[in-house]
Amino acid sequence: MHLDIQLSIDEALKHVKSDQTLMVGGFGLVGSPLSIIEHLTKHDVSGLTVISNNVGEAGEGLGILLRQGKLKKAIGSYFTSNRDVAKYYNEGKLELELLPQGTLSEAIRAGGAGIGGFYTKTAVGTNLAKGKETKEINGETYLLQEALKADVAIIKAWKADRLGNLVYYKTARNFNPNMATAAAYVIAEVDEIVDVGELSPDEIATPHLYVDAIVKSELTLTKDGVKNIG
Amino acid sequence: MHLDIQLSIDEALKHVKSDQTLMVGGFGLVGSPLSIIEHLTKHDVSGLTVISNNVGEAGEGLGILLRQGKLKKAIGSYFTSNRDVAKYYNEGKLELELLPQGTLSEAIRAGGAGIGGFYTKTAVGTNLAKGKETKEINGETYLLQEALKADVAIIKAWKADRLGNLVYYKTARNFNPNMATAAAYVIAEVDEIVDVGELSPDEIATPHLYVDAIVKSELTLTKDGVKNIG
Amino acid sequence: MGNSRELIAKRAADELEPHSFVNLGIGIPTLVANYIDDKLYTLHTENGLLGVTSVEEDAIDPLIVNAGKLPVGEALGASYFSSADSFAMIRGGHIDVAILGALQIDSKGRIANWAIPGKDIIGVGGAMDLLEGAKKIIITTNHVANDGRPKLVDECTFPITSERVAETIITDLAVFKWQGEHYELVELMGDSTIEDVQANTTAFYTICNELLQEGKV
Amino acid sequence: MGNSRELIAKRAADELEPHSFVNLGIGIPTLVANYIDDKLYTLHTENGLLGVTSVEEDAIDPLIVNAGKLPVGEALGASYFSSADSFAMIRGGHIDVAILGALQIDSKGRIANWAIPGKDIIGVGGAMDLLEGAKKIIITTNHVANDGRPKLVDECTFPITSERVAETIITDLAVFKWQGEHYELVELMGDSTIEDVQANTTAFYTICNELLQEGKV
Repeated sequence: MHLDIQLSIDEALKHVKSDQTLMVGGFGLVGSPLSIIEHLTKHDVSGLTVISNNVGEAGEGLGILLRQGKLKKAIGSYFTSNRDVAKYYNEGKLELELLPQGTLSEAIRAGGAGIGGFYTKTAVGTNLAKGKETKEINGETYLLQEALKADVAIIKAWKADRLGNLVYYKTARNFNPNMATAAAYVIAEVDEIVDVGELSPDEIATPHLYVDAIVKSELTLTKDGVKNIG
Repeated sequence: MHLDIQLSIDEALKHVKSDQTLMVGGFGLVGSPLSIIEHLTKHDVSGLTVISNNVGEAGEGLGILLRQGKLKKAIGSYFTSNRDVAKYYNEGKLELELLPQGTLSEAIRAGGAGIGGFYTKTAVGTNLAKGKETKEINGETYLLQEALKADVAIIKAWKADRLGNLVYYKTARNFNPNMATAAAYVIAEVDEIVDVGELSPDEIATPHLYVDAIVKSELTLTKDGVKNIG
Repeated sequence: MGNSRELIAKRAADELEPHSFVNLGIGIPTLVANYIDDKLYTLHTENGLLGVTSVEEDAIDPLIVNAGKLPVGEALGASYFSSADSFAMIRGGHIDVAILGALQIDSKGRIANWAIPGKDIIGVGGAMDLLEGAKKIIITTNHVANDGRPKLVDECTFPITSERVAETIITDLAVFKWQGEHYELVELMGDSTIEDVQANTTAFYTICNELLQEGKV
Repeated sequence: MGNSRELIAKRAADELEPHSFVNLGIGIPTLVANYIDDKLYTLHTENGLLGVTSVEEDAIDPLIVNAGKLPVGEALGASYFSSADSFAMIRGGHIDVAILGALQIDSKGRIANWAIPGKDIIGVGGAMDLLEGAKKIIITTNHVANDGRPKLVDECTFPITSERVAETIITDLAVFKWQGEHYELVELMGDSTIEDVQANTTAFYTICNELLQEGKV
């Protein structure tokens, strides 16, 4: 029989170890693996590098890991919404690598697709081009961006079948499908687990070869904030 | 009201002019825009460069355009199945650019995504690496592949809504969604045109901003070969 | 102030050609949505939705948001996609117009809208991608900063967002169009005068013949 | 001949670890599908399907084909995707095993399987991507070419497909495993002898202790 890859969140999180690089899906809290992050705050790991668009909010989501001193570095596009980030950065407690959002998402895709690096015009001539190689292609200047990869990706999807095929929900998709391809171990938090065959083969957004573990959501984002559904 | 972009095939083909570069979807005849190609054989154009995995079969699909002397150059990954290609190539009547299939599909995606070029390990150290730049990234050798773009793409999808949102059918998808992004004018041949709202927003594979014209299929691939359904 | 923001947004809406694909930035650009017929325009948001529309309070879905993380609705014919696919649209030149805010605009047509010197540079989002990739850029902004200093300056003192020129600038005082080498003042907003513009602009610009002939100087 | 092809395919199936993701090339590799339980393995075809299975004649859908353009079926849990996405899987190292044919294999572990000198080089398909990207390569081939010449040679005279080493070679005479610097003959197929292998191989290889002790020389 095919493997059933459903695990408890804590079992799946045994793959997260100190000093690793972690990709974390979500645009703000939308499409963020809230339950996995919540469990991760209780795990004894440190020195993590996180690749995520944001570092959660102050004291929320990844913001808790920051306050716990578990993060060494953050690679993302928009840290402004969590005021703690600037504070930790200025105190030398957090390294930052800021990338344009399109460059970030493309670098993650490249990591999953075996592309070593790519040339983009985004950020040419700006402060974010500093230290980066440029190249003329057909008379235009491009910037080299290397691929991003991770040891573990924690992502959020809507439904999974028991093999790990995934579909996403509306703008909760964002970085999740790309991160699913770019890490050695991929944990997908989902709202619903269905039988194999229930997801249409033409609709599956993340084929199961990318997914190592599926876990059930315990927290969900509502109009009134994050609610427990465990 | 939203634009209804359905056109007759001949109206849409007015955008194809001599000496242009044309992307043509399909893997062999599967997912190939058979009806548009059939109409194109009757258009007075020449000097075309085609970007397509194959050049149809001998005297079929793009193979007719080749015999008509309309093709100047073919960029693809597998021309072997059309014996005419070698003949025309040896007689100096057709230029060829051979790319590994993954490099071809990624170069098309790059063309649509504003990526100037990318680094791949595929073909490093082989005859297909000749004349291409290499670069060391993290201790490994990569080859630079520049993006591919076209003036017009002719592609095949399964269903379109009247705006031009597209979904594909099984392995008839292949190069079509990537080509839809990489040409200045995109003509999609489809089996069925549905009302706006009938395709689920999470399932649409090609959002309508990529598509300039939709045309109805007149030919279809069956178990017994190509049949007229016009 | 609220009124001038609405005025700017309304004027920006007039710039849009029917059936175009438009990305709206945060702030004044978001207000433009109130002045367009969503059957004639398709709005894109870079977090992964083509076909943004407004949403009534009681129909809010917390998982449908725009790039400003505000709740939005799903237009008929909308589609969702990943961040990488969304920025492929932007970078690949498939968005007709991006309407963005600015901290500064300079005589070279360059925009600064992502960082303030002396403050920590810790957020850029999609600003650089949009400025690079959209076919046309419309900047909507108040003519002067909150401290009264001109935003249209000779050379940006804030870090630029792109070397790419913004084609159209719409402020509460005036409309400027890029003329290949410099901006031209092409229209006065509300009851502002050329003197108002001159007093609040340090960037180089020319004044179009029509305004000169109307004797607005 | 038919029988030796089946024998090679069956032996290749034994190499596969349960629950692995496998891409099968054209020719003998395609036959491997007949010897595996498709509940235990997931087959990938580079034209855009994960979850390939066989199909009965009367259930053929002309729009579901494998990379050899032959009709195939859709396994439970299958998914379809674009060519770019499919090769992202391959290049990105997400395919556990690729089973491929070869024209030549040399002492350095390099494969030639896409072009013949003197003939026009007009087709490569996915061969280079698979050899570069799959985690493990199994080559299935007749031990000698149709003209009787060895396929395992000291150095490929045909253009190589990749600099990457193929870990396992399965022929109608023997099984070889790459040992870091060279191939080792680890198993004899059917009733072949070490002499048969030696007479038909010009590549350097060692012979594993077990075979030497069994006195098969």
